Amino acid sequence: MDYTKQIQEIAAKLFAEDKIDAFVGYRMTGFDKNQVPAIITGADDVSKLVFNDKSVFNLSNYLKHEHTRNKRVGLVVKGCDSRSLNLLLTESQVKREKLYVVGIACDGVVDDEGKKMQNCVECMFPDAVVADEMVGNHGRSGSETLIQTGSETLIQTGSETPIYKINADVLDLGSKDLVQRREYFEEVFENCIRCNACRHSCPLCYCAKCCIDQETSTLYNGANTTSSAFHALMTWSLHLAGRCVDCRNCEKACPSHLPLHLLHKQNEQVIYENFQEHLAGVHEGDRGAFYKYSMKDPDDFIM
Amino acid sequence: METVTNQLVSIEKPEIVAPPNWEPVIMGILCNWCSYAGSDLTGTSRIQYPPNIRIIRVPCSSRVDPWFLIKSLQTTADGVLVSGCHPGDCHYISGNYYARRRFLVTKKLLNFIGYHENRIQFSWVSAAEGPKFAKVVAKVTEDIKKLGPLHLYKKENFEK
Amino acid sequence: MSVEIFVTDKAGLQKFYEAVIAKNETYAPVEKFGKYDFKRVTSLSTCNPDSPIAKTMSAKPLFFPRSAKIMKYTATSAGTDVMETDEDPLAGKRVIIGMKHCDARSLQVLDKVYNWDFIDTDYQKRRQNTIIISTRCDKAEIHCFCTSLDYDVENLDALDILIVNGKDEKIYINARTEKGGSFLKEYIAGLTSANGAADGELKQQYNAFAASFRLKMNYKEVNEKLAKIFDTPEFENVSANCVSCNTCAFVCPTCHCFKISDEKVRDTGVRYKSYDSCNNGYFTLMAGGHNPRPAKYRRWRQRAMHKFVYYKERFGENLCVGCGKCTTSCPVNISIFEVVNQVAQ
Amino acid sequence: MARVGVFVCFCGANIADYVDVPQVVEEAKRIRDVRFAIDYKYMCSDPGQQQIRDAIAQHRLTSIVVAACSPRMHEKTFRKALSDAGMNPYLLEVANIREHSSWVHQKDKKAATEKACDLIRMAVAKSIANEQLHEISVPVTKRALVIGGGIAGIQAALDIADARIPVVLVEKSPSIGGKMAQLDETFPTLDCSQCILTPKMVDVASHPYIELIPYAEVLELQGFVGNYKVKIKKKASYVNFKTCTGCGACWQKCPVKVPNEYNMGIDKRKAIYTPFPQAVPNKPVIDAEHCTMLLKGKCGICAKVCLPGAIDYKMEDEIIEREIGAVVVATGYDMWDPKPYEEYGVGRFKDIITSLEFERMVSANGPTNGLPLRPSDGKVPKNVVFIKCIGSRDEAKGIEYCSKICCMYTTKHTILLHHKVHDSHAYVFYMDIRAAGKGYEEFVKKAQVDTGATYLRGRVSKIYKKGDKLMVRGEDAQIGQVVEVEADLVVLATAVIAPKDNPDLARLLGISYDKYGYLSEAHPKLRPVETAKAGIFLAGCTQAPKDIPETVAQASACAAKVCGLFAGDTMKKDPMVSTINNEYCSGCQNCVTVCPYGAIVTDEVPMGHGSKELRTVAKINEGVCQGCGSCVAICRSMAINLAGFTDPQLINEIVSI
Repeated sequence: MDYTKQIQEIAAKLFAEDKIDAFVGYRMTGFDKNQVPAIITGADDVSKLVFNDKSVFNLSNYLKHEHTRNKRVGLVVKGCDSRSLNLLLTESQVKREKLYVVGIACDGVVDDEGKKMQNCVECMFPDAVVADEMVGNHGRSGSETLIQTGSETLIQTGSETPIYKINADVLDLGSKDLVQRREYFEEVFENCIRCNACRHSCPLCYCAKCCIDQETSTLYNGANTTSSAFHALMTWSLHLAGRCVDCRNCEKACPSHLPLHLLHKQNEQVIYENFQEHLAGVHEGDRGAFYKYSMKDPDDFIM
Repeated sequence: METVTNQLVSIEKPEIVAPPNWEPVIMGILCNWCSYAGSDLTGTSRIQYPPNIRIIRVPCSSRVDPWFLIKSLQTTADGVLVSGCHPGDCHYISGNYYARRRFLVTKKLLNFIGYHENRIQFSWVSAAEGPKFAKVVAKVTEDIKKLGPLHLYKKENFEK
Repeated sequence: MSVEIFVTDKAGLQKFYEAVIAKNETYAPVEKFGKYDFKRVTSLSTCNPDSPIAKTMSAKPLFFPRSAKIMKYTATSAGTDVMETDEDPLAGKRVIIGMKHCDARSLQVLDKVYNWDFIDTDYQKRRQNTIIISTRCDKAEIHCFCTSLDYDVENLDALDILIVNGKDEKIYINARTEKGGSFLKEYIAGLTSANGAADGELKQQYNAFAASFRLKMNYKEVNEKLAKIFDTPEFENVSANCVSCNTCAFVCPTCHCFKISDEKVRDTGVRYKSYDSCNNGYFTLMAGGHNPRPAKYRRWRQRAMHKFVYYKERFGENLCVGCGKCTTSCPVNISIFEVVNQVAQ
Repeated sequence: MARVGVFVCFCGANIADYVDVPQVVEEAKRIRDVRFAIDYKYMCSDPGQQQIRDAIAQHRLTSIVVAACSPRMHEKTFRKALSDAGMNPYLLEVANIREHSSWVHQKDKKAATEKACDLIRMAVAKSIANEQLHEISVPVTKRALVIGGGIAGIQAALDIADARIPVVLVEKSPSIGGKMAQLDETFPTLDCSQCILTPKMVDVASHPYIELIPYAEVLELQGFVGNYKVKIKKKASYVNFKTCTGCGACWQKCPVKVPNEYNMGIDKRKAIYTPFPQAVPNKPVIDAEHCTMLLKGKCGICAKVCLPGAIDYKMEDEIIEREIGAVVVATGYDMWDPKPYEEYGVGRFKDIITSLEFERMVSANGPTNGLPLRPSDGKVPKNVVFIKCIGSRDEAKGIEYCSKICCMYTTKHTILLHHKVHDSHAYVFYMDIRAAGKGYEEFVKKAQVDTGATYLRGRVSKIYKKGDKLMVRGEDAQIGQVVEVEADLVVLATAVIAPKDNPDLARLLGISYDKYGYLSEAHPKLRPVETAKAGIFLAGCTQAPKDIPETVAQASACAAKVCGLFAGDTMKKDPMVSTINNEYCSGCQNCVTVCPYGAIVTDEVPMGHGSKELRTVAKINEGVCQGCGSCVAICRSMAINLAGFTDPQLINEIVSI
């Protein structure tokens, strides 16, 4: 998967037609084979842009920064990124008319060791679900190049129906008994250093001031204890329940390499199985599982 | 569809040996219109139940943010009980439906990370169900007594 | 200055470590989730003294904990009682093994601020009671630039005992301070003295190490130029990528900003002192709502300036030891090295 | 620093026998913020309240905790005591140590005492975070909207208007009158329905305080109690009502014939029509679905014959807006379609009709001039079988509930049949006879004697054709045998169901409805005419099946509620409503989605201090907010709080035991 050329062409075209003020993509780090996000503000820098299976970071995160606010922005999104973008649109955080979305028909990205990321292995929506323009061959079906214009919502063009797979780690840990799970998570919370990098790197954490940082609120847990880490991560994961799109920005940012996806995937699975197969950000206008309800929701856990 | 339900395995064993004469503290969060009225009815009917529950009144079960439960478990409580109106009875039309979703996810998540499922319990108790409220409290108290004191992620140095 | 040097082999070093761990309260890098953090160890098998820099948290929390209890109090109608806080768990006699040069150096830098107008006695005590055993790196890692900064890496005296890998699987154990020398005396059984004879080999090892650096800079030039260009728009460019995640400050061995918070349950409260970061959007938010550094670039400027200008002016040291931990941990790979150089150009 | 006063009640022996009250007071005194604690025999008595009032002045208390019975009992009493002492009444917290402690732990005094202490500790902690709140005063637009012009709507409109309050009455069909206008006579007195209804219809049309908007629908309701804004779509009638004299020349000459809804399709009306002769307003409308002029542009006869020139083929739907303060919903009911009863041959046999069709036939102004006739051959039937509970009490095919009126109207039908066809015989298949009501049982008994009708208790299993007769086979449960009746005509007493538009209407009004589509009252017993949304009331069958007297009573009750609501210039409202902290609000609008009352709207505020750039935040409409707190719990940035149940208050409670 290497769409460097296409991305550069699109960015150049957009700058030439004066459709955007900034283009958010990826560039090489300059010292290794990894990439970093790049915010390009002029046609001169277009040649820096790259896109291949090292383009990991979810760029919709940058829509909440002052560099992109109130500007016309071109944005590269993979399948998962587009779902978080969808949620940002639904939650009125960005204006669709200010965005030019370059959707990728993604074949999956790789981690630092070159191994395909696990969320990509389990991915249900590799193609961007929101795009003004699609780039790439669909990896699995091998169908023709998907190029569609207009602000249409494109849903899964591959021939297969996406199948929901329970995350292997969640399944593995879930099959262990309570004491083992407790011991495992005690280590997770013990190793959390409360830097909040997970939150800041999450594209969906855009609150003016995060609830766990509101000193005036009694929810505040400023200390870096296991207890406060537990509290912060629980609150955080419940705020993302039914919204998390599994882009793993948080895990990439965590300096302690904590398996944060376990919390999100556990919630996602409970929500998928119980609430009419809800998946975050697939449809525009869908706010997440906690902002709607059904009469058919399970009741058997309530006395 | 290929889904294998992730069955969380729970083992009934005390987390820690309870000190003699130990009594659990249970945080009860009740909605004003059904469950709180139901608990009042339990009182006016003089139905006896274990004295371990401490009741907080909220307008509706939808007012209950999951972090109330987290904060309770983290500080003073050995278990929590949230109770609201039966589906369809909500004084505020739809509050308990929203709450029900949050409760399920919260309960499963806390269970996943190591809390016994019986530490977080929910019930629907109507204003007429005084006897039911007493039964619910008795059951929750019994369940939590079996589990013993909660030590997981407690804030340090807050011995009562 | 003690210059005792002993020579041994791999097995000998293992025995030395084991003996140290057995006799002392010892801290060493312990792996969890692929990352090493300094933890109390009771056997060599649970830790790895040769953990790579990039995958290891700094040892700073052993001196400046991520969260320290300042005090505990109870409040009743009779009044508020401040209780003696529990004994400082880090104040005892202890040994740290597996700490790298850069990490050790950071303590020297931090000493300045902790011995400044207010003497932090807790920190002092922890410093005094600690023996640092450090292994010199054989090869620089991708983000390392310690040799480019204002300290003598080769003859660093921030560590008490230096371990160097010599030729032919020989391992040199070198006491660098008197404290280290007297500590080492208890463990010399089984070690061979190599005073004088090893100097050449040590030098050679250092030269090979120094030659392996990808990053090199002239810190003096950076210091001077940065001091003059407070208003440069370049800060906006270099900080564009930043997601303000604070990781850099939390893993940095020299960052030392903190916040105070209270947690109260029932009548009892505890006051904590915990890490904070200047990259945090509300780090400078005032009670009235004004925030002098609302924009990302201003916070980045503060970070860079504090590390290479303000601290230098006040204490004569750069507040950076060139370990590259921030760059490794950064989710978008922003490098403080690149930032200061790019701005200074 | 807070200065809390704690007042512990003995409640005679109710608390004191099971809780060690003096010890509780000592414990309360130990709490940091408690400056004063005392016990008393009856805190709610006047001397008890006097103690609170005195202590407030003497100890400069900043909040009060009363440990006594349930706050549902005496919270208001103690709030008033605070008010009287010049203190904000919302600085009170009640610790419920009677219902939650002394009464339920009577065998364990120690545990009950401990629990009482904890409950007081929680209340003290909560009260520290209490804020001064003030009753919300909302201005009122004194005009009511009545939706539906059946007997319920008519009665409500007249009663409200008689109190000199303007009413807007919206009716979807061209005339008011509703189902009652289709009835011949009414049980149990057999008054002529038209005779008692039409004068009221005329009153509506001529009442100076009623604005009648027929042939119209409610499109949108915005705002909150006392301050609603309604959008009404007035459907194009293609007849200018102002110039039309109602002479009827147009519909006499109109060549297009359409099944007549008023007569259940038994006869035909024209494409331009008045639904029935006594219609109010008595002005014709053009049925756009059938008028050839409107469909194909050919004809135009009505315009030619209309002397005042009232016909306007170019008329368009009109949107009318009105400001109103309260709404009465009276959309009535529909009759259930018995099609699922295939074994009866419904749809195959012409001589099976529904009760409303029978009603129209026997009606003096009906299509058959008051005589029941077999639809198949137009003959007068001799043997008529009435089958009750068609659709009602039938979980398999229809609905579970009892339609309430079928027993009575079927009885009435047997009488009407007997009156019209003297030599006829009525057979009634029934499950039970439910005749609870003034004079109802007597009516049924008398009818059975007078008409000689045969009552057969049991369900009909099958109807089949034999010659030109229908054979009705059913079980007579009383003799335990299968019986067969040879019938000329079969009348099905079909169930009453909710209008199919009710869910849509409920959604646009923001009220709830049950699984059958009936609109839900706020409380089934104590608030049967209110809905959960303040200022919206229910009258008649839109809430549940009921007969005319009940409907009229409920309509008058609605009128009383509306008049009560409009009694002052402003309304007082509980201040327990949500508030938004703009600083923290990120404008995601999830709260707007979950609010069941539509009480949250969006607002634009400056980006930062003095900034010209705007950002969107949520804004609570205090008048609409009912204080459920749904928005508070889903707000991730904790920008919303619910006065009286704020996060600090509740968390203080949680961490204080």
